[in-house]
Amino acid sequence: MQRIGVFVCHCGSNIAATVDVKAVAEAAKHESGVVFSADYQYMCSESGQDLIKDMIKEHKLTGIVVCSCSPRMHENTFCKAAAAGGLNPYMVEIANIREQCSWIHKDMPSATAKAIVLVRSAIAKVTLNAPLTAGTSPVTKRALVIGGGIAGIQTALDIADAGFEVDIVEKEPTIGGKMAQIDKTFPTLDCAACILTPKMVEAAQNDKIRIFSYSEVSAVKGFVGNFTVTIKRKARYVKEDLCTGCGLCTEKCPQKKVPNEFNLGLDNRRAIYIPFAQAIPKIATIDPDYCTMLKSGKCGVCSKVCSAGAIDYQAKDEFIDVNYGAIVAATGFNPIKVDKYDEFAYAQSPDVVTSLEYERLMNAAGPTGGTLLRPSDRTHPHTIVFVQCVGSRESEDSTKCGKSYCSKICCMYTAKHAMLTREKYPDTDVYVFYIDVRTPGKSFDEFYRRAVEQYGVHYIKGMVGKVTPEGGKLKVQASDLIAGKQLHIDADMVVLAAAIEPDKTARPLATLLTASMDTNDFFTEAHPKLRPVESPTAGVFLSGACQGPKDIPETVAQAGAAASKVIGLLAKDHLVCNPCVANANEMLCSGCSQCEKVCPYGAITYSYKEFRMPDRTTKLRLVASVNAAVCQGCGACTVTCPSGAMDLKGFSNKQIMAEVDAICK
Amino acid sequence: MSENNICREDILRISGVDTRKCMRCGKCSATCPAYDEMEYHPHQFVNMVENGDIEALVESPSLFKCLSCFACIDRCPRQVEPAKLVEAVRSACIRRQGHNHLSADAIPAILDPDIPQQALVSAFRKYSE
Amino acid sequence: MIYSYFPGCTLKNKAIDLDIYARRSAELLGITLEELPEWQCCGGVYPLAKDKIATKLSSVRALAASRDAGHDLVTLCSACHNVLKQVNNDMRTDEYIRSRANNYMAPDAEYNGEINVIHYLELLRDTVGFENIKKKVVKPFTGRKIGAYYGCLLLRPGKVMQMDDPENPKILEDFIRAIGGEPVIYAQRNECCGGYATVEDKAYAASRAGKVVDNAAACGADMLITACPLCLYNLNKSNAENKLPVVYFTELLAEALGLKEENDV
Amino acid sequence: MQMNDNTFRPKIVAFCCNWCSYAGADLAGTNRLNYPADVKIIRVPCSCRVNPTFVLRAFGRGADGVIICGCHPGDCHYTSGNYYARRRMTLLFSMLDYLGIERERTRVEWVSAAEGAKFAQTMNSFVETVTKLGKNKRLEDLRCKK
Repeated sequence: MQRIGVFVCHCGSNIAATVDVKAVAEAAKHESGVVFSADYQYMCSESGQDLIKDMIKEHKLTGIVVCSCSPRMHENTFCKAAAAGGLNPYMVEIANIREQCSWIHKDMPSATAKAIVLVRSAIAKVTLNAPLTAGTSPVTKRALVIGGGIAGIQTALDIADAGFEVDIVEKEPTIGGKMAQIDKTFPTLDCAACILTPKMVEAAQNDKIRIFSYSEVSAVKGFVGNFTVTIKRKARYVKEDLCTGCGLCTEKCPQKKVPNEFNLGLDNRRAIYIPFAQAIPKIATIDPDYCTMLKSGKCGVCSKVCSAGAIDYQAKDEFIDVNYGAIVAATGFNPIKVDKYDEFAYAQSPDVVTSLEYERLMNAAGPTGGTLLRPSDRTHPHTIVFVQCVGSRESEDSTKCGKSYCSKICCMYTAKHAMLTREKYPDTDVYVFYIDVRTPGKSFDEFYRRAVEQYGVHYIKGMVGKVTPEGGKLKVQASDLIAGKQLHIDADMVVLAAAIEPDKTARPLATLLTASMDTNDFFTEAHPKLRPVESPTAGVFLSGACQGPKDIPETVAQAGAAASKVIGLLAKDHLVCNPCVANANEMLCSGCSQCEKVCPYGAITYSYKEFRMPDRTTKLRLVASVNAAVCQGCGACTVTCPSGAMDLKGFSNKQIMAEVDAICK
Repeated sequence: MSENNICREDILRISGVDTRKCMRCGKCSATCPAYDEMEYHPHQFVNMVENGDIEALVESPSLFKCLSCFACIDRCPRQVEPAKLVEAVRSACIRRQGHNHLSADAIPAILDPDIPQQALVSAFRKYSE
Repeated sequence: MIYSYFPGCTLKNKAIDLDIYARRSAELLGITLEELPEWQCCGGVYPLAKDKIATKLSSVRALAASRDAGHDLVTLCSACHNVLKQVNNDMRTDEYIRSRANNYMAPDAEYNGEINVIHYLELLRDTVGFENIKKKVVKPFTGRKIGAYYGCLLLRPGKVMQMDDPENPKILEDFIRAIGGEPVIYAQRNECCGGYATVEDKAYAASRAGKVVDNAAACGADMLITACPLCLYNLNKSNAENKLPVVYFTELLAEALGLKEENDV
Repeated sequence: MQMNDNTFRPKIVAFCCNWCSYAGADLAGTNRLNYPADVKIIRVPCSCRVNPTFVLRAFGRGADGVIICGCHPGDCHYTSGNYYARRRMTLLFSMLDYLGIERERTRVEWVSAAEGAKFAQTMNSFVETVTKLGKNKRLEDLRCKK
């Protein structure tokens, strides 16, 4: 006979304000098997946990039910307390009377009635719990970082620094990401390349780090500690081990009209190219969409000029399988396409640019060599209008499918652009149209005020409504809400602060990783406050803007945090497995092998076993057995099994039936 | 509807607009082609209706300057649809006895030989009840 | 292909060109337009107030008649198109308006937005195809720089009209290319011409239309096309020295197809 | 504790996947999004853990509606469990329909961990539908009656 103890938490007033906790504890007393029931202010506090330990001993409890917050919050806490009290930690059930009761109901009688039902159901379940012992599985001591921007690079460096091997998979021919395209960084105005490229070199030279550039993750199998990842190494038509990065091919290639994505199409590159001077690895790549040799078999110039013999037109995509213990997603962001916002005439005039394009126009390595020139006629612009919040902060039902969130970085980089423009070209009038200026961050607001007070940038509260290219000018029609006027400005350039969104590769990657995403395709963290760099999927971690809009310092901080979580995982030799796994009752198993087919992990195998029959003969029968180290406990097999031989520990058929019965009583 | 009590709720009901969705960016007024003709501008319509300041709007000639070109409706980042508020206040105004803005008697004076029928029909729909 | 056709008040009168050339061209392109019997004026403007049902009824009648005839409904005038398409959308999506309108009408069969409202331009693009029109052109407008003037009603509200991207449309530009001309893109092409305000305040409307004409001229257009009689009127009024001729797109279509005769107009 | 008025309140059993909709329900709670107290949630590791017999048992014991919530297609924590659930429940529901349990009393919904609002909305609409249908008597196990 089970001896159950029930503990009802007040959670301050979080539960006690809407649920009559005393009544719940009283009702629990009358359930069969319950020998102790009490309410307490904070069960998760040290004294609350002590209460559990003491009562287990005092009442010789065989199982406990804690009525508190969600098990996703404190199940672990209470299991540990139970274990410290000498009970098997799996003899604990949680009745979720906070998130799923007190917080959603306003009326005390009905909330209390529901809480009682939830407690009854938990008691019914715990009565059928069996002590479980968790097995262990070994940890592969290598980590994978997906994405080679500043987030991925920093995470990889920190993991390598702790002595673990780490691979970076980057889809572009070089690592560096968005930061490599940025000119200066706020609020210190130091040169982005000057602080990024040493890190890129460090990553390349670190013997613990392997960089798979121009590669993608194409399949992920396994689970925490034991992932097997298939990496697709896209054919770059240049042998990585032979190319010296001399760049001669990129000068001789006759195909000159390829939009240069590194400069966002503001200039052209060749069909064989190295994205930028400090690229890592510094290896040429042939763009198969433009190479005439690959398309029509005529040309071969690059092969002729390459003294290293590195060109290989026959190259094919390669797939390699690598084992990892942990995976970090660092897929970053992109500015949205602004073609739905053509009231700003982006498609109509080359002088309307996005902020990232403006960044390239200001950069010494950019298409204009660092001189700010209008893309249309390469003249110096005298009036520049910056438009904030293009595609950010829109309502869910907005006609332009904009983003409902604030993109966070635009206010600061616009202040930076405005300031740098005024500093370099004091004869330029700079207008910034804003809805709010959002500058939370160290030295951020001071930076913005400097733009206004020291550099004389015109900040105008209002929005631009229409941009009309006419006679070489951009006629900007905007509202000045403070002056109560509609303004008409003849501008030479308009710069749009486009909203940022997660990279398009993030969604399919999340599916491969079975990591969850929010409705905006940002990765979801395990807990928004307390576990911000972990995905709810064990062994998958998050770094940088793939989790939400972030500036560089925040990205680097999160990258380090993700690395420390990975290190904590890889430092273990073994991981405790989830003991809630499937097991087959061999006496019932008919050997039909249905379960083997539905198991997503290949955890079920079939073998012949000898059974003693009632007539004292022995018989060889095919029966299923579950590899507990591989089973993840989804339960697909339990439902598939036609003879009811398969069951799931911790979520057994009987337990769930008991919960159903208790609820429907 | 009696003379003096057009209230905020009437306007919200007639227009179907939720003024609380407005984030006060002013894009409606920035994009409005009738801005210079108006005493109260689209973003002020939203704010004044929100604050229940209806009477000033009802008295304002701005009501008859809106061209119903849907620019503010399409470009509002928050789907507030200010033009619907203008129309609601205008309707509430001309529905009051004797408040038609355009009467048939006035037509011969403004007629010119090229004016399309469509213009007259539209103006009557907008300016009178 | 047979379609019901709603010409609207102005096309029977001041904008007879818009109508005649459209019918003539449609015939050549294998489209039969059957004018709805006893159609009533659409009202010119879509009633934005939620509680206005009566002013939508003439549109609902036209839609129901088209449904009874078994055809989708083609319109030509931008204003009629805007009103009919928005009312049709109400009848599809707004339970309140649908039940109220059906109660007023008490027709044999309720109307629930069964048919589609199609603009003549959509017909050219989606049914005939601009490529096919190109093949039938006998007098191309080679070298002519033509500015497409959309105005507001053809494109907005974009959520309902769904004819083209309201900020960056291309249906009229594609049309211009199909008849051999060179489209001129200018920013004011989707801004208001001044609309019905001209009835009350000529100067106000003229200043609006003036901005459109100036912008188009500055961008190099030597002619403007439109689908709306009121736009045509306003643009012409503000354009006294007639620096930019403004014509209906159907006139150019007919001319390109060789259907315009000397004694027309 | 009984409610004072005698208006019909349905008994709703919700099976929620631990990885998505259970977390979605928690999020609904965190955001204080209301839904009726008639919904009682049973946590399962995956929607594919829900055996059709659990649903039958619930109806047998007097439940008025059963809803199963899993991860969105393609997002299953165990890769494919939600597809199994979808197929099994499609079959089961048509059988229940045949037995006279109205289709509206059963539902499979996809609610992610980020969709607290969707969870609350789903539960509100489900409870409303089931309340309209009234008490379910068709499968009740009379032996369980007092």
